Amino acid sequence: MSDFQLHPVAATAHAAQVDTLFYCMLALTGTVALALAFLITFFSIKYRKGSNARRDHPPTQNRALELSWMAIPLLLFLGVFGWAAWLYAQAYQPAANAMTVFVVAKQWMWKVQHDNGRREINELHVAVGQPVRLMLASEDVIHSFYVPAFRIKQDVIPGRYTSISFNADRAGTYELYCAVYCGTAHATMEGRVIVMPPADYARWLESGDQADGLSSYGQTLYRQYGCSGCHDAGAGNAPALTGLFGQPVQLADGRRVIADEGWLREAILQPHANRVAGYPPNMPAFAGQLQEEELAALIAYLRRK
Amino acid sequence: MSSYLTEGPTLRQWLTTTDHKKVAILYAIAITLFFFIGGAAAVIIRLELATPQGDLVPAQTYNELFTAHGVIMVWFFLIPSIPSVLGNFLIPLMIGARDLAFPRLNLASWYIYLIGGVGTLWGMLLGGVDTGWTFYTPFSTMFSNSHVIIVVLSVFFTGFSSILTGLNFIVTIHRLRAPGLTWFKLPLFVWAHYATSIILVLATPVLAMTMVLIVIERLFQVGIFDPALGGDPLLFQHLFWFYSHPAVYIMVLPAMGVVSEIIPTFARRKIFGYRFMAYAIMGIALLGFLVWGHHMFTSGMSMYAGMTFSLLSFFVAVPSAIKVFNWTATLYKGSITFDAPMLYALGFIGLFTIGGLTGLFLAALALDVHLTHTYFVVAHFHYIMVGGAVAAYLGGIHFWWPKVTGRMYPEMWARVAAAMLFFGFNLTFFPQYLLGYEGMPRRYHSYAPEYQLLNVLSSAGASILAIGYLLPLCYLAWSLFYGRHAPSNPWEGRGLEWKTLSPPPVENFSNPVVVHSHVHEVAGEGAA
Amino acid sequence: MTERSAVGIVRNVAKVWLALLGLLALTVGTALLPLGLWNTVLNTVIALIKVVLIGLCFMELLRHDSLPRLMAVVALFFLLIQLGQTISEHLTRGISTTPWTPPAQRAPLQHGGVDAATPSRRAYPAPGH
Amino acid sequence: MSLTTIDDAGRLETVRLGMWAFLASELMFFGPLLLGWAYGRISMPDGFAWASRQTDLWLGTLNTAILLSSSAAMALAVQLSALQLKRQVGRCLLACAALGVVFLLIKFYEWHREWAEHLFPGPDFAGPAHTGAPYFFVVYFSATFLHAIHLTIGIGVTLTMWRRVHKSLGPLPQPALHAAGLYWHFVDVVWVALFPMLYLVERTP
Repeated sequence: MSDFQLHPVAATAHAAQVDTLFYCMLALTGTVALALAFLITFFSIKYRKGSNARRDHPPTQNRALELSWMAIPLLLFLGVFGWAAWLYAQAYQPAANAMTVFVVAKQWMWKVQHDNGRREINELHVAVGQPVRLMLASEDVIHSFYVPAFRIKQDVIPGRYTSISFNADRAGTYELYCAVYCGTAHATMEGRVIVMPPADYARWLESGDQADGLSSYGQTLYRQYGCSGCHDAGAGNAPALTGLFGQPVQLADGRRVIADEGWLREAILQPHANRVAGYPPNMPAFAGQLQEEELAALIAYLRRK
Repeated sequence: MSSYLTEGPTLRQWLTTTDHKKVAILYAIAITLFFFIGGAAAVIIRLELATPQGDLVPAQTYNELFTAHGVIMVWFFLIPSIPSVLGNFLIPLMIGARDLAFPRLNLASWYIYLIGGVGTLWGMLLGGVDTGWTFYTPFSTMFSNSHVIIVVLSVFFTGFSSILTGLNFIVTIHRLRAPGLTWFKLPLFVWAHYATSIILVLATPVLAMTMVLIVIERLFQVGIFDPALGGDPLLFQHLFWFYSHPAVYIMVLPAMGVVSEIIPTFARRKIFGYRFMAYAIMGIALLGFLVWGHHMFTSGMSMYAGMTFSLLSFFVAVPSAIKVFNWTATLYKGSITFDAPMLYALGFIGLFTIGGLTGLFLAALALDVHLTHTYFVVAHFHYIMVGGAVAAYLGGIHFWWPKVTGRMYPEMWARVAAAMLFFGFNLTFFPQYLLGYEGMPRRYHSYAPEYQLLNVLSSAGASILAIGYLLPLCYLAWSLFYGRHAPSNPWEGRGLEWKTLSPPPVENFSNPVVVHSHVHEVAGEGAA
Repeated sequence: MTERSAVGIVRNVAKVWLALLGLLALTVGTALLPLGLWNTVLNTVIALIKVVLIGLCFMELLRHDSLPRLMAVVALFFLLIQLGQTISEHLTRGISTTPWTPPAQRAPLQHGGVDAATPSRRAYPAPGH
Repeated sequence: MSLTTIDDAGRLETVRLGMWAFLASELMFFGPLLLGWAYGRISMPDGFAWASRQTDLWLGTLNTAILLSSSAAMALAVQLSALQLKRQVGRCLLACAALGVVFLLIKFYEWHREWAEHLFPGPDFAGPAHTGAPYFFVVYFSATFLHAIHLTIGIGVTLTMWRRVHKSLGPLPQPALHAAGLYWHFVDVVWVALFPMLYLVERTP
């Protein structure tokens, strides 16, 4: 029974804001609950059978009273809704300088790929004060990336990216849980988020097995799978990819999309459904050919290109 | 005149009866059985969680246990509990009818329920299911190696029992009310069952089809929900919660109906704000259909949809608040006695209020992101379903026990049991709110050591709760043989059901019932 | 129901039947025109007309008891709720990856369909006993 | 079903209400398929259009016409029963059931052909695997199969009603006839919705 604490650590500014909301709601609902408990106890004692309280003209209806206890909670609820929705939108809004980290979940582990190619399993190292945006993908079932100390949680779904952002402001080691039931060893699909001072983090990033950077691994794949044959040839039968990331793209079916991770992933896997306007439909579909980690590498490369 | 209990006493006659009162008793026996099977699973779960290590049962077994607990408690106890037992018995009595509109259909519902239940138990005996009661895809369709198909088909099958019961209630309440018994003279219990029936009829088929789709995907390995072939796992969640959120109201609306009968009776005055109470019931049923997405805020669904669902969820809290305030106001200037049904009803208000208020935390988007999938959710829905629905069910069983059986239960024991349940329940589930806020995810077979203290408290509470549930089983059985004979109207109740004998005759009333004034001042010419 | 003659009944049913067959011909005919999404819109409208015809004329929804009408309308309403809320969630889903960007930068739809395979999914052992 | 307080006209309305509650439930039962289709139609339009073109337009149209005609026969049976025209009612019921059987036979033939053409989703699916075409056929086979089950039940019910009408000596069983009729028309309504969803997505590329 070690480390018992009633209030969980809050390691981000967002977590502190969530806590504020939580305690305000606790005060609000606590007041209501206590008032009701008091009234029920008070009435129970005062109007118990045989007491000599006055019972003339017991009311059976009071429209003003009823309308008021409809309207007052409703207004309070609207306030709470707005506050919570605003915070929620903030949490999903990545900062402009956020660092993207790819996280692949599978039964029953978390695989993390940093931008420079450093990989880890069940651990995620980040720097204090560095906004981080996680791109989450699953190789099998639905998982959920949950760090109680950051008050963030995002389900990880097979077949597409979901994302969540945070900015840790306290160094330390925080628990990472899988929060959606994912099979036999669900309870052991745990990890740690290690928040380090920037200098330590930089040292950590350079140490360990120095694999090639994620994007250079992506570049290798880019050549291996023959992407460069069309996309770099300048022959005009495939769109150029340099500087594409983050730019708007006009598609053949009339949609206009932003070339972000999610769309690039779809465009690699399902080129026909995502064909860029003005180009012939001759790119082969890579659905079923690429691993999630390879996709992450390719996208990291396209990001830089 | 002979009572329905003495008419046709052989087992064969019981199993082929079309008397709504006997069918209710058949249901009562079956759901009691399932309650204790589901409860046994809960006992092992709580024992396992007394220590952080997963040392009592293997992880796979643990997963099968919480699935069994969820499936059995939701579909084979909570959903049928109040409607099929109390509703079946009381709706015709309360509206002055001879029986339900389709009595043979009513018996058929019981058999369908039973076949579904036996199928589920069979699946559990073959080795169980490890998907959780939510059957999330693609885990349930492509990855689980357990007996998903048989359990899913059993749930599908049982759904038709719900649909037919709901259909029967709707037609009965529309068509078989006694002359003079207009809608706004109906007891709130009947209103609650009317609203519940609409949900049963309209939501259950969606679950049924979703279960069929799981079977198709699992059997043929084709993608409907699995992204490998173009499916969408979130589509499953939408469909599942389209049923399973209204299902919460299937459990709790009838409970509200029961409490709305008990409180005025023991406060000896009319319910405060009858019309608002009736509107609130219908409002909850309607809004309950629109908010299912609040189970999916972190699922990766659209942020705009999340905000819509969150806003609507706050709206559904308003009619619930009206009900709690009106019950409290009914106590004002009453003349209150504290017999066991009243203790259960007051306990219901307290626990339902806590469950409802914590629901607001989960409806608030940013808080839900932290709290969902944790023990906070587990505590929240147990406060609504066990603290609320089960407490009301037990309160209703005690309240109408004299009418159903013709015997009085032992009052002192009943009060002890009610108190034990209240304290045991709070000790079990309140610590789980704290666990959830500290971040302990649900469905964990083992957990971090810092969560142990609260888990031990919870398990200790569960042991009190278990005794609290076994106690009524014993003394109610005892009272069947040794209890004092009950008069027609032991509680000075004002509903039509108290105007006939205890237990009622086969025909319910000896003379046709005519209602002249407000339902609580019935001048019906029932038997006496 | 008012008393009617057998001939009158046959004539009425025949009229409705011919109308239904005519609508069937219309929907098949328009389906052969390349209208893209408008095919689906037209088909849906024609199907709705057919359903209303069957409901009113064959299923006697115009009888004096109003409860069946209410039932039909309530069921349709909740069916539309289910369809509408789910589909609108699906259509707005892609936007959520970059919420609150200024309108000028926001694409109308960033969503590229979810139909992708996760290649290695069966390479990992499923939980066994 | 003994109802002491309800006269015959009341019985008819009670049964109609019960049947409509059941049909409301049935309508919601088909909801998830409708939703699944709408999802696919929106997110995988090309695959859906391609897959829809593989269905047999003419057999589908023929079947729709057959089912609409059977519905007309059923409507005749129900409405003529008010005039106690026992023989005519019996014939209409028989015609209705017969048309239902023809529909099923054609449907079986279609399934057989689609199976032979490897359109059943699975490893040897004959179309483009990652475009939504297999998804379409999941919806197609599920929906048509469930509809066929409903139709089979409907045929059974109609034949039972025919026997009752054929053998009855007193007045015709109005409530039961109305209930059977409502069920049949509902099965028809489902097909009226399924036909454009499955056969007419985009016939021309």
